[in-house]
This record gives sequence, C-alpha cells and structure tokens, in this order.
Amino acid sequence: MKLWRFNGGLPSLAEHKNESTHLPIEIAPVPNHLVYPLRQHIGNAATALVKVGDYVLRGQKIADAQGLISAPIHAASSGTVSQIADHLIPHPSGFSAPSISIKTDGLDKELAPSSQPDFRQLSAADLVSLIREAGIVGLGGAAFPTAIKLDNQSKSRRIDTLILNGAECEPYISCDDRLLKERADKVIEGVNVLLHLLGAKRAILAIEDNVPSTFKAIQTAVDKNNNPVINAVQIPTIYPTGGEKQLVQTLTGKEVPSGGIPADIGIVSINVGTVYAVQQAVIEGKPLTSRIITVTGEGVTTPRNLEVRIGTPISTLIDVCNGYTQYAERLIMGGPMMGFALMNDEIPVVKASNCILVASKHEAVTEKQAMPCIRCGLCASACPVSLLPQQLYWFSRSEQLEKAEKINLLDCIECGCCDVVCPSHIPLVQHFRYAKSALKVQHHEKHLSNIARERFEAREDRLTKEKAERAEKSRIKKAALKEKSAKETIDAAINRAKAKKQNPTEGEG
Amino acid sequence: MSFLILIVLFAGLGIILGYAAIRFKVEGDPIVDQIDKLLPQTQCGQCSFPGCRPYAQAIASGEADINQCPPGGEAGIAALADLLGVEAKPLNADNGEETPKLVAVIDENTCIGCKLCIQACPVDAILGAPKQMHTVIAAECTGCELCLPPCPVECITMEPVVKTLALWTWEKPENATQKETS
Amino acid sequence: MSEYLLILVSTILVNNFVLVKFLGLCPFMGVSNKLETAMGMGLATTFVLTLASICSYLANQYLLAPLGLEFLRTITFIVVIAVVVQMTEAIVHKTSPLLYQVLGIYLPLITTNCAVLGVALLNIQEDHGFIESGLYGFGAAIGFSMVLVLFSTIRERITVSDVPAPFKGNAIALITAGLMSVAFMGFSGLVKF
Amino acid sequence: MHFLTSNAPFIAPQNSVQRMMFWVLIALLPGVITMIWQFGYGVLFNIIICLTTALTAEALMLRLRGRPILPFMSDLSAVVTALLLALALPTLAPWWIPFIGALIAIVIAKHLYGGLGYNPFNPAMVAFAVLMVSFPKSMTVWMLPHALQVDSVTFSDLISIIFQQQANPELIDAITAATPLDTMKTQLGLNQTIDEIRSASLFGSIAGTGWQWVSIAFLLGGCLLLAKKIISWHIPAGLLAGLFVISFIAYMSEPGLSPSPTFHLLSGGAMLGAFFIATDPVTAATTTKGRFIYGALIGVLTYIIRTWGGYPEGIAFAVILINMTVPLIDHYTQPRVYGHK
Amino acid sequence: MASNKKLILNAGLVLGLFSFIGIGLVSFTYALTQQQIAENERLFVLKNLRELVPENLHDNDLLADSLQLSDTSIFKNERTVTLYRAFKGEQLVAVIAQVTAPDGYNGSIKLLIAIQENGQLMGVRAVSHHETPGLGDAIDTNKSDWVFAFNGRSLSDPAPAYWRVKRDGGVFDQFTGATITPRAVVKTVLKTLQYYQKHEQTLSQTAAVSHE
Amino acid sequence: MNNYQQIFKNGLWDNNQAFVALLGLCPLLAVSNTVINGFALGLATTLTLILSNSVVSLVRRQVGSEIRLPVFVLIIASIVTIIELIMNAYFYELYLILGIFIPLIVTNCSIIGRAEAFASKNPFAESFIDGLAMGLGFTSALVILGAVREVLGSGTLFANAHLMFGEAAKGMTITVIGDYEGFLLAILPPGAFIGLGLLIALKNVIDKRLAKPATQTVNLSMAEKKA
Ligand SMILES: Cc1cc2nc3c(=O)[nH]c(=O)nc-3n(C[C@H](O)[C@H](O)[C@H](O)COP(=O)(O)O)c2cc1C
Ligand SMILES: Cc1cc2nc3c(=O)[nH]c(=O)nc-3n(C[C@H](O)[C@H](O)[C@H](O)COP(=O)(O)O)c2cc1C
Ligand SMILES: Cc1cc2nc3c(=O)[nH]c(=O)nc-3n(C[C@H](O)[C@H](O)[C@H](O)COP(=O)(O)O)c2cc1C
Ligand SMILES: Cc1cc2nc3c(=O)[nH]c(=O)nc-3n(C[C@H](O)[C@H](O)[C@H](O)CO)c2cc1C
Ligand code: SF4
Ligand code: SF4
Ligand code: SF4
Ligand code: SF4
Ligand code: FES
Repeated sequence: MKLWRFNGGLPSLAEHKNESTHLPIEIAPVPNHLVYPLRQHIGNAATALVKVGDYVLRGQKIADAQGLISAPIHAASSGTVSQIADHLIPHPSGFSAPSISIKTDGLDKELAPSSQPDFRQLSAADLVSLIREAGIVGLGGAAFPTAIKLDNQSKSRRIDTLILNGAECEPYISCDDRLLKERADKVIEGVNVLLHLLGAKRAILAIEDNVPSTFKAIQTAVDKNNNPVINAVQIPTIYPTGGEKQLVQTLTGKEVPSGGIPADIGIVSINVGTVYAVQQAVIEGKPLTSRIITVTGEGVTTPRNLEVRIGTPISTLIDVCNGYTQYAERLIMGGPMMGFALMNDEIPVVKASNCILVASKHEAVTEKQAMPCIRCGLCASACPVSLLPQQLYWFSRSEQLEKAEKINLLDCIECGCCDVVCPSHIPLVQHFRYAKSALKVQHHEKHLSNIARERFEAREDRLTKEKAERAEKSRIKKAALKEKSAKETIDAAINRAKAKKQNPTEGEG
Repeated sequence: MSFLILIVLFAGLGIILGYAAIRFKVEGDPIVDQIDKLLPQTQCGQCSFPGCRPYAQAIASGEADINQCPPGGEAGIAALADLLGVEAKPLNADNGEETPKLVAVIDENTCIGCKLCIQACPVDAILGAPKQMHTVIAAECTGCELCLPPCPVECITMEPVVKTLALWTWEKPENATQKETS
Repeated sequence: MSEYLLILVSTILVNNFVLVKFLGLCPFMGVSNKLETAMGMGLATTFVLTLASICSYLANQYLLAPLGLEFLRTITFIVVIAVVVQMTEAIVHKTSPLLYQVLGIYLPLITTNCAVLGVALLNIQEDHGFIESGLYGFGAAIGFSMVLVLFSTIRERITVSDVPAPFKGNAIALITAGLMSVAFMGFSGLVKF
Repeated sequence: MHFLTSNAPFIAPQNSVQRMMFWVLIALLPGVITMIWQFGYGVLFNIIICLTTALTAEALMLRLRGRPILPFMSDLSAVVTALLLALALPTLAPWWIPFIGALIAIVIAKHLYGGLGYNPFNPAMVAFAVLMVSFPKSMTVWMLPHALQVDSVTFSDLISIIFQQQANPELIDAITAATPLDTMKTQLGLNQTIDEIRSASLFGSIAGTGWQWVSIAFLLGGCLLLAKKIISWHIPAGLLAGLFVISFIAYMSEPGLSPSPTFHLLSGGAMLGAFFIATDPVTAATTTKGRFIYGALIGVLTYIIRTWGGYPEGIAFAVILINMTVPLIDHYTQPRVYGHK
Repeated sequence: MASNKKLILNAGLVLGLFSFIGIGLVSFTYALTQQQIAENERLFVLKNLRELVPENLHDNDLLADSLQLSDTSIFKNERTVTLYRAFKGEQLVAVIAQVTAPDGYNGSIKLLIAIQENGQLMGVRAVSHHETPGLGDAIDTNKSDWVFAFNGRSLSDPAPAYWRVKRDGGVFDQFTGATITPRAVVKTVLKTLQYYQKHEQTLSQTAAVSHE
Repeated sequence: MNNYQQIFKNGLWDNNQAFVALLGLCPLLAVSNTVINGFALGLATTLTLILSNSVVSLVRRQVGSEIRLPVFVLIIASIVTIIELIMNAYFYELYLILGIFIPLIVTNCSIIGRAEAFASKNPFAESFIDGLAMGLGFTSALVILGAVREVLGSGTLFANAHLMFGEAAKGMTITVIGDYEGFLLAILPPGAFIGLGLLIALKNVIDKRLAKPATQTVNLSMAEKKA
C-alpha cells in the first residue's frame, strides 16, 4: 500500500516499550473503592442516576449522558455508592470535580450481559445507540463519545474509509500493542461491526513498523477473518504518526481540513482499544467498564499492562505491579510526550487513561533552564502540522494572542515535537497550551460582552421607546387639554372682539 | 507688488478649502464602534460615563483618556492604545481598580421583590415580578454592582465567578530570562 | 532613460531620504509601530510627495520665477502643500471611506513632514525638470515607505524582545535606525550624482 | 504518595544552544588554521583580542542586566561572534580595531536588544560594517598571502605593527596588499581587462592566491555543519546560487570586464559568509522558503555591492541589509499549515 | 446656504489676510536684506578667487570679467565652465576656471582652478563638495595641505601620463583610505589644463569675450 | 511649582521635544555634527518657536478649523523666511552650512506640534514661555548631541565657532583628542541615530534615579503619618 509522509515528526524518539510488553495483560483486582468523575469525556458531564447508599452491580449504569455530546458511566464492580461529591480528578489543573464513589464489596457481582442478536441484523441507528448506551468513548486520547463519531446517518457525509489506529507512537505506552497481540481476533470482529455500521468500503489497521510480531498476529487474524476489505499496514515509526491527522495523511495522503473532522473527507478513525470496546458491547453485551492500561517507568517494580476497572485508584495499579521503586519521582498519566503529571496516586483512572508512567529523575526532565529562542527553526521542521512554533511562542509569550491565533495556534495538536527538539529548551507546548486556554477564555469573555452589549442596547431601546410612549401619551393628554384651552382662547377672543366693538379704544395686550 | 498675485492665490486656496470643508463634510465616526468593541461592556459607569458606548464616544472625541475603565483593566488599555496608536498607561486610580470578575447574587430569603434592582440593571440580568423574589441570571450579569445601592434591604451580594474546568487556563511558563531588571 | 533609473536608485537606496538625508524622521519614528499603519503611511506619503513635487515645480516654474518671487518659495510651497493635503483628505474622506481608513488618518501628519518641503526645495536646488521632479518625489517616497515598512517589522520584532529597560521604546528604535543607516552605507558609491 | 508536577513533554531534549555553537567553532577550525598558515599570526592576534574583549563585554552586560552569568556565558554565542568578527578583520589591523569591533558587536548589536536571540542584525557583521565605515584606512591592511611573502616578517615586527603602529611604512608596504577583490575593483575602475588584472601574482590558479585555500577550508567546515544538521542547506545554497547566477550572467555577457563566478565564490568572504555568517540562526529568516530567498538576496546584493558599490567586499553589508527584511520575508513565506488550503 | 457662502468667503478672507501680513513682512525684510545678501554672495566668490590670484597681480574686477564656455570634447558633462579672468592692463595674467569634478566619492566636487597665462597652475580650491568628513575632505584647505601640491604644476610637469595618484602610477599623493576623491580631483585639474591649452587663444582676447 | 516653572520643566526635561516627543528629528540629527552648528540651528528654531507660538496664540480664535493648518504653516513659514533672510544677510557662512535645514524649520514637526498642541489652546504669555522652554530644550539637545558627535568623530569641540561669534572666537575650538583618526561613524548619519538613542537611554536612567528618591520620600511621609 502506498504511504505518504507528513511534515516533521520525531523518528528517533526513544521507545521504552519493551519494559512493559514482554508480560501478558493481567487483570487487576477489584479495588476497595471506585471513583467515577462525572465528566470523563469530551462534552457535557454525565448526571448521576444513583444516590448515596444505593447498591450497584458491575455493568450497571450509574450516570447517564446529558445532552448529545456526552456518555453514560457504568459501575465496574458491585458495591454501595458511598458518596457523590467532589473528588480529585486526573486533570492537569489538579481540580476536584463531582464524582461518584463506590465502596466495593469484593463480590464483583455482574449485571447479566444482555444477549445480543447478530449485529448484521441491526440497523446502523440501533448499533449507534447500543454503543452510546455502552458508554464508549475514544480510548485513544480525546475520549470523544464514539457513538457520535459513528453516527453519520444524520449527516450527508459518506464514509468510505475506516482507519483503525494501532500506531501507539508515544514512548513507553504498549497497551494497544498487547491488546492486538492477545486479542486480535476480537478487534477484527469489532472492525467488522464498524464496517457494517458505517458502510465503509475499506478498513485500514495501522501499526508502527517497530513491532513486527504484533503485525504478524494481526495479519493472522485478518487472514483468518477473510474479509478482503480489511487491511493491516505497517507504517514508519515516527512520532506522532498515531495522531489522527497524521495517520490520515500517512495512509491516504489527504488532509483533514483545519477545524474539521476526518468525516469531512470520508474517513472515520478509531483507536483499536475503542474497537475492542465496541466488540465487547455489541457482541458480548458488556458496557465499557474496564480498559487496558500500561503501567511502566523506572519507578515501578514490574512494568506491565493491566486490564483495569475504570475508576480504580492508581495506587491499586502500582500495588499490582509490585509497588514503587526507589526511583519513583513523578507520576504521569499518559505518555511522556502528551501526558500530564499527577499530584498523588489516589486519583482514579478514567476511560481516557492509557498509561501510568512512574518516571525516575532521568526519565522525566523537569528543570530545563530555558534560554532565549535563537530562531533556529528546528521546531518548525519538527512540527507535524507545519506550524511555526517559534512565532507562536513569541506571540504567546508576549500575550499577543490574536496574532498567535492568526498564525493558526489552534491547529497545534500539542504533540510536543517542537519542544523536544528546541535547543534553547523552551517549554513551547506549555506556552501553546497556555495561549490556547487563555484564548478560549478571551473568546468566552468577548461572547459575554457581546451579549451584554446587545442586552444593554436592547434595554436602552426599550427605555427610549417607553419614554417616547410616555411622552406620546402625555402629549395626547396635553393635546386634549390644549384643545380645550384653544377653544377657550378663541372664545375669549370672540368675547374680546365683541367687547371691542362696544368699546373701540381698548387695545389688545 | 507682484506678490499681491500670491496673496490673491492664497485667498483663493482658502476659499477652495472652505468650500471643500462644507462640500465634503462627513458625519458619523466608525472609530467609536471600534473603541466600543474593545470595552468590556460591563456598563458599570466607573469610567464616569453612563455606559461603555458613551465612554467610547468620549475617547473618540478626545474628551476622555484611555485609562478609565477598571473592568477592562491593563489588557483593555493596551488594546485601546494599540487601536489608537498611543502609549499605554496605567489605569487611572480615580476610576477604581481592576478586580476579579464578580456576579451578583440575591439572597432570595431577604428579597422583598421591590423591583428596584431590575430598574438599575443595565443589561436586564435580573428576573422577577413585583412582590416576588428576584434572581440574577448569572450568565448575563456583568458584575457592574449597579444593583447594589438601590436595594432597600441589602440582599444583593457580589460573589466571585467560580472558575470552571471549561474556563481553566494552563499556567504560563515563567521565562527565567524574562525577569525585569534594568 | 537610464538617468531616470539612476534618480530612482539614488533616492531609494543611496540617498535614502530617511536614513541618509535625514528627512521625514518624525513620522518614521512615530508611525512605525505596526506593519499595517506603516504601509498606510507609506502609501499616503508616496501620493502626497509625488503630488507635492509636481505642484511645487509648477508653482516655482510658472509663478515664482516669472514674478521674481523666489524668496517666497518656502511660504508658497508649504501653503500649496498644506492645501493639497487637506483637499485630498477631505475628498478621500467623503468619497471613499475605505481609502480613508487606509490613508486618511495619515494625511494631516504629512503636511508637517519635512520630507515634503524637502523634496520641493531639493528639486529646485538640483535643477530638476518636470519629469525629474516627479520622479524624484516618487523615488524619495518609495525609499521612505520602504524603510518605514522594514523598520516597522523590525520594531514589531523588538517589542517581543528582552530589551534592557532604559532602552525600551524610542532609544532602541533610534539605535535600530542607526544600524539600518549603517547598512545603507553599503549602497554608497552605487550612484554618483 | 505525593508527587511533583510539571508539564509535558517529559522527554529530555537532545540538543542545546551550547552544542550548536560548539560545532560551529569546530567547523571553523580548518578555516582558521588555513588563514593562519596563509596570513600569519596577525590572524591569531585578532582572534585573541576579539575573544577577550567579547567575553569580558558579555559578562559585563549580563551583570548589568541582572542575568545569570554562567548559563549565558556557557552558550558560547559570544565566542562564535568574536571568532567570526576576528576572521573578517584585516590581518594587520591595529589592536584597537578588533577591540572596538568586539565591543560594538556584543554591547550595541547584541545586548541592547536583549542578548542572545533578540538581535535583529548579525552582531559580527554590524561590527565589521561599523569599522569599515568608521576606519576605512585601518580596515585595508591585509598581509600578503603566504606564497607571495618576500621578506619574512618577524614576530616583533607584527607586534609593533599591531600594537605600536610605528612600524616603518616601507615594511608595511612590503608585506601588505589589497585583497584580490579590492584589487579587482580598483583595476577595473582603471579600465583594465580581467586578463590583465588576473595576470598579477595576487591572483592564484583559481581565484586569489592564498584566498582560494581559505575559502575551500571554510567550505569544508560548512559541509560539517550541514552534516551535523546545525544549519539547513537553504541559506548557503541560496546565497551561493544567487552569487553564482548573477556573476555567471555578467561573465557571459562581457567576459573581459566581469570576473568569473569562481572568482566571486572563492576569493572573498563568500564561503565564510554562506556557511557561517548568513546562517546565523538569530538573524536569518526562519521559514524554509524564506531562508532560500534570504540567502539568494544576500548573494545578489553582495554582487551588486562588489561590482557597483563603494566597497570591494559586499558580504557584510549585504547580510545586514537583508537582515532588515527578515521579518518581512518570514511574514510572507509562512508554510501552508496542515489542513489549510 | 447663505451661511455656507459666508463661511467659504470667510475662509478665503482669513487666509488672504494672513498671507497679506506674512508675505508683506517677508517682502519687507527681503527688501531690507537683499543688498547685503547679494554682497555676501559676491564677496564669497571673490574671497575664493582672491586667494588664488592675489589682488596685486591684476587690475580688473574679476567678477565682472567672467564668461561661460563649454567644450564637450573635454568636459563630458554638459555643464558650462565659468571662467574668471585676471588682466593687468590689457594683458591676461591668469584664468580661474570654476569646474566640476563629477566623480567624487559622494558626487560632484566644485573646484576653482587658477591657471597662469603660461599654463602653470596657481592653485586649486574645492569650493563645495560632499566628500566624507575625515576622509575625502582632505581636499579642503582647512583640513589638509593636499591641494597645494598642484601649485606650480603644468601640463609638462609632470607629463600627462603621470597626472595620476601614486597608487595608479602617477606622481600625486592619495590620502590613505580615500583614493577616489584625489583621483577625481587630479583628473579634473588635468582636463582643465588641457582645456586651457586648447582655448588659450580665445581667452586672452579681451574684446572677443568681454561681453558674453 | 507655579505654572511657568511647570512649563519650563516640561520643555526642558519632561516633554523635551527631542528626547521625549521625538519631534523635530530631522534638523536635530542632520545638523548636530558639531556643537556650533547645533547651537546655531537651535537658536533659529527657538526664535521661530517663540514667535510662532505667540502669534498662533494671539490669532487662535480667529481661525476656523478648515483653514487652521494652512494658516499655521503660513505664519511659521513667514517667520522662518524672515529669519532665513536675516541669517543670509548677517551670518552668511553659517547659513551655507546649515543649508536646506533653515527653510525646513518650517516643517520642523515640533513647531507645528507646539502650535497645535499648546499655543492654539493657551493664552499669549503661556504660549510665549512654552515656545521659549521648548526651544531651549531643543537647543540643548542639539548642543549635547553635537558635542558627543564632534568629540567622538573628530576629536574637537566648538570647531568653527568663529562663524557664529566672529573671528575672536577662533580660539574657542578645543582639541579634545589630538592626532585622532576619528570615529567617522559619529559624524556620519548612523552616528546621529545611535547617539540620540544612547542619550535617550541615559535620560531614562536619570529619570529612574530621580523617581526613586521621590517615592522614598513619599513612603517616609506616609510612615510619619502613621506614627
Ligand atoms: C471538541 C471536539 C468536537 C468534536 N466533534 C466531533 C464531531 O462532531 N463529529 C465527529 O465525528 N468527531 C468529533 N470529534 C472527534 C474528533 O474528530 C477526533 O476523532 C477526536 O478528537 C479524537 O482525536 P484525537 O485524540 O486525535 O484528538 C470532536 C472532537 C473534539 C475534541
Ligand atoms: C500527538 C498525538 C498522538 C497520538 N497518538 C496516538 C496513538 O499512538 N494511538 C492512538 O490510538 N491514538 C493516538 N492519538 C489519538 C488520535 O489522534 C485519535 O484521538 C484516536 O485515534 C481517535 O480514536 P478514538 O476516538 O477511538 O480514541 C494521538 C493523538 C495525538 C494528538
Ligand atoms: C563611510 C565612507 C566614506 C568614504 N568616503 C570617501 C571619500 O570621501 N573619498 C574617497 O575617496 N573615498 C571614500 N571612501 C572610500 C574608501 O575609503 C575606499 O576604500 C577608498 O576610496 C578606496 O581607496 P583605496 O584604493 O586606497 O583602497 C569612503 C569609504 C567609507 C566607508
Ligand atoms: C550556524 C551559526 C552561525 C552563526 N553566525 C554568527 C554570525 O555570523 N555572527 C555572529 O555574530 N554570531 C553568529 N552566531 C552566533 C550567535 O547566533 C550570535 O551570537 C547571535 O546572533 C547573538 O544573538 C552563529 C551561530 C550559529 C549556530
Ligand atoms: S506541539 Fe504544536 S507546534 Fe509543537 S510540533 Fe506539535 S503541533 Fe507543532
Ligand atoms: S527550536 Fe527553540 S530556539 Fe529554535 S526556533 Fe524553535 S523555539 Fe526557537
Ligand atoms: S468603566 Fe464600566 S461602563 Fe465604563 S467602559 Fe468600562 S465597563 Fe463600560
Ligand atoms: S445583576 Fe447587578 S451586578 Fe449584575 S449586571 Fe445587573 S446590575 Fe450589574
Ligand atoms: S522634523 Fe519632523 S519630519 Fe522632519
């Protein structure tokens, strides 16, 4: 298959995948309690369906989607709801947010999986609602509700290509790799579901070329499945080839329009983990309650992949991996390029968590002495979206956010390539994240001030109108009065005239 | 005496100019709109003008300085300076100081439904009918505090806007080389 | 033909009005903070300078010289220029709001730009004919606009720089102009006049 | 357990400013050695004076501006600036020439703008241009290249020329000569043909005696920089192509009156300029397309100044002139961003 | 409308009034100073001329006895040459030519060149130039004695081939760092000498040229 | 501080036309290569400023907006031409040196600037003083810049003083550095720009120094009040 090359990227990024790939996926035990932040996907937070004290089963829906872009949440084990309150969430802000906590009873009682009819009999709409009900969101990164992505019925777009993202381009992370190695058949089954749902002409499953054994496993599964429209491809190992836009470009040579989505060019791209979740939901009737997470880094004793119940506190995962080593320095959720550091390990994993990296001092640099930008342009040649990070940086640093926006700040995918190659060690991505979020706030304020202006002007209009009305009313009243007085004056004049006739010497005043 | 010709010429030019001034007279001033766009539309009157637009007009006509709007703060002044091509200057302390954004909250138990605050609110952000308790539509309240003085029972308080996750901003990396020294 | 070309090269590069001849410096320093405004100013100046060159040539040739009033040159030129500028402004303001947006606000500034009077007087001093006068004014204005635009882009870059406090603003801008002037010395010798 | 937080990416950077500058210094070595071989220890004096002055000035300015001295000094950028300036100066210049030059480069051209990374003009070239404009007399004393030296110059002669400025004029006349470019320009001005001019011993087999080897050494160093990816090829390629094309056209149209392209490329500072000076990342254009344009403009302008202007060598002025246009070039050569039309 | 008309007329009136006052005052001053200025200009030229041809050598009014000639075969730039002649009685003593060296470093250099009737140079002065201060301005007598090197030279001393700066193989010093200026001056002086040689006849005839 | 002192301080320091308002740059930079040139042009400019400010202030009520600019430039141009004629008559050599920059005083931006910004809004006395103060401020800038450039560029001070003060002043010329090769840059155009830039920076430093003690005393008095 012909492949294309996107701009820049980092071919030489250290890998560190082996630490965690040689062990099979282990199923992590049920923790003492599970915590579910109500917002663990893009869109509106879910609304709790349970009260404190309620008993719930594994697979039971405990929070429901609110609005279109949202996803329900299901309990991952049986137990009682212990509180519904703010809890630390895995988020770079370090904020707490409303969450449901469940005290597990260790019995792990499960809601009987609803037996499913053959998916080929189901309409696309049925499948979409099934996937939505299963609480499936993108497990590859953004946690965007998958049902919406798949629901192309309502839209006029035709999907012809389904891309299965198994690239896993970030260092350290290997959950998709293990998943593909061990459960390739099920993933391919999921692909069939999606193909049926979307009516796409072909499916491409992309894997980086540095894991040939996995490719072999998947190739075998594809062959076995014997569906000619499914294709497994090896793509060059260049970070961030797993980024949706870069993957689309690599595989099809097309570009996702800025501000658009792949569906605009007839493509849907889905992470292989998500596909597995779809298979679980559609074929086996299980909602999304667990996912595979890589626990790795020099800070854990036994790095490996775990199948983890969503909601499990990180500390439990570390215990499964035989605890911290003396080198544990930093706790990172996600990979070393895109992840974020957490303050403590009582934070639960959520649907989007694909990796827990317990980094040692030399694995995670922190104290970089930033030098001034020397305009070497290395960042620009590394940027996979062909931005000019140095210019973005000058504008962000000096708070000229509109200018940064003008040179396409919002197209930055925050991949971190520029940051890593910068000889001046400038925290570029952090500048961009700041600028993007500040810009968002600015836009919001602008929006508010526009509303305020409209309302103010509307009110002014109303007031003047009211005033005018009042004036009009009083004018009418006065006019009535005036009419009266006019009549009076006329009468008076007549009288006077009459009087004059009688007495001509009397002049008028 | 040939220079008399020049004088006549100049007088002629004067007449032409006088004519041009009248013939090409222009009304309206788009700059006011541009200035108004940069003001925060809090409509609080702290600038000593009755609302943002009057202040914009005052700036355009040179009657007011650009540093009189506390809600706009330094950023607002910088934007105005940029638009008008003048030097930015610090906020005029006489007009107040830049404060974090607030919203009005009516203590619904104390509110007597007098409607006075509704009349005061420049953006119609307060809802209520006579003799019923009133509420503030938080999303539309600009935090101008104009509703505070009229309330006879002092049931309105100003509270800081809660920082939501959606409006959370990443911290800006501090640049070691940016520290200001002279 | 080539002498006209030489006038252009000379006024634009070798004897650049701003950096070598020291004319029109106030707008050069004042209206160079932003690229767009610099471009507007450049455009407006080009227009006025060319026009002023021609008008003053005509005034001198057909009014002052025949009347023997050369000693009133300065007065005549400046009044004619002021009137021309003000007329232009009024007309543009009325007829093309768009053009006014681009040029209008700079026009009044130009009367008091010594490049305008300078170009008129230099034309006389150098004995330029009609076409030469026009070209001289045009070239001078292009030279002015060019360095103004370049200067504004550099200044935009400087505003995001870490300039030591006492040098912020005008001081570093002047030093930059100085270095630009050094660079322009590289053109010296290109044209002998 | 409690952990420290910080922000992604967490991967250690593989590059540093210091590393880049270090490689520039290494790449300059062949050129430096060839120059010393060809023009004697005067080169070394220039280097030493420039270096000490520049480093002292750098430290002083950092101190005045309240910046940490060590991390900034160790970026080696001042060393590169000093070295490049030293290599551009005439070999027998009196000591205050490199001294003043280094001061101008570091204090005015660099630190008044905020130091490393902020200067819009190439510091070394600003200093060179200022010296050229201010002290044209002292800026022309180039030693004869090695092969042409008749009297051997003793070390003490050198010292007296450079530091005391009281060496007898005859000695100076005997051991100095105008550069090939300079000679070419003067002689052309006297209506001599290229062949007549080139028959002089000052002009070697390819370009200028001695000078050609220096150029080739710089070319080699430049290749090292390319290989190490310290510089991208666009600027040198643009510059050399610009200079080559325009001199080739001129050469073809009037061969007797225009020096050959090889002469232009190899006899002056073209190689040093193309690989080490125009490539100064701080003052060059930053977009890929822009860099080629930037280089080409310098090449063309160099030719124009050399041929029609008042100075025999145009690189320095061309560089700072084009430095001025860099923000504009960058502005108009933004790459197409992914997903945009 | 009436008020508009008034406004327009008023504008004209005010501007007219001010120009009347302004121009009146200026003209008045002009009338007062005119003579002095003319005198200044005359003296300025005279001062330069006298420096070259001392008063005791001639008895005519140098300024009055000037003529304009042009010879494009020698001076390629079409400008005419102004010549001031010094007579003692009917005898031509010297000619002072005001010529322009077009190829100075920064443009033209205006020179006064005094030639004795026998073709020997009496002196050369640069009256106006744009040469670089500190470099090319050594042609100024204020700055250096360089121009005095021409005194007493003639077309035969040295031979025309050696009318060059030393660097070009001639006999005249250049100033260090600036060869362009001296080249230009030397070249123009040589041309003027040749010019004089060619027109000597015409020049010595008083009558033919007395009124030109 | 009374009003006039304020105006003076404003003209000489706080709003110095050359250092702060950055107006009148062309003559400032072009003619400041020696002290004497600078001084002469400074005086001519000051005279013009005083006269133009006074006249404009007197007639400000009579001039409508549509012809304000032409009238102002007419006034200024007349004044300048008169000054030019007088210089031509009585300081001929200086007149030659200052060249085109004398008629250009007309467009010296600081003159029309003061006419617009001050004289057209203020009574006669204030305008007169303002013209004087601004002119002196401008002259001092010219002289200081001239001194710096002259010393650096040619190693002398007060060269050509006789053009201004007559033959007796010939001895005023001071040779600061003998046998000086001359830092040509200083007298060439770039030197003017850079010199002015450095002087402005110097002024900024001084201003900061001046401001510091001031705030300290304020703090002290605050403390006293508290105590
Ligand atoms: C704010 C937001 C809105 C989105 N809207 C849609 C949408 O309307 N339809 C859709 O199919 N995908 C939508 N997506 C999903 C994106 O197309 C993309 O698949 C998703 O962001 C995952 O990509 P990533 O992890 O590379 O960021 C949206 C994503 C985001 C972040
Ligand atoms: C820089 C970057 C790198 C990414 N790398 C991967 C990856 O290696 N594998 C992956 O599945 N998704 C990766 N993603 C997320 C994908 O862009 C996209 O969100 C995902 O493939 C969409 O599938 P999902 O909705 O099923 O998560 C990356 C995103 C970015 C921005
Ligand atoms: C700023 C500057 C001004 C110069 N002015 C003059 C000048 O007035 N006259 C002149 O002959 N050369 C002038 N030069 C030219 C150089 O000194 C040039 O190198 C010299 O004329 C060539 O002389 P050479 O043949 O001795 O090297 C000037 C150079 C510079 C940099
Ligand atoms: C490839 C390369 C070329 C450089 N060239 C120059 C140069 O020409 N002149 C100079 O002053 N510094 C040069 N530097 C050093 C450094 O970039 C320079 O000091 C900065 O301009 C100072 O901000 C160079 C550095 C590199 C990496
Ligand atoms: S973080 Fe943004 S700017 Fe940097 S390389 Fe990635 S996409 Fe480009
Ligand atoms: S890599 Fe770093 S130093 Fe180089 S241009 Fe980009 S931000 Fe600047
Ligand atoms: S102070 Fe208040 S009313 Fe005035 S402009 Fe600012 S927000 Fe608007
Ligand atoms: S509710 Fe009160 S504070 Fe809010 S906008 Fe209305 S008046 Fe202002
Ligand atoms: S004095 Fe202001 S533009 Fe010349």
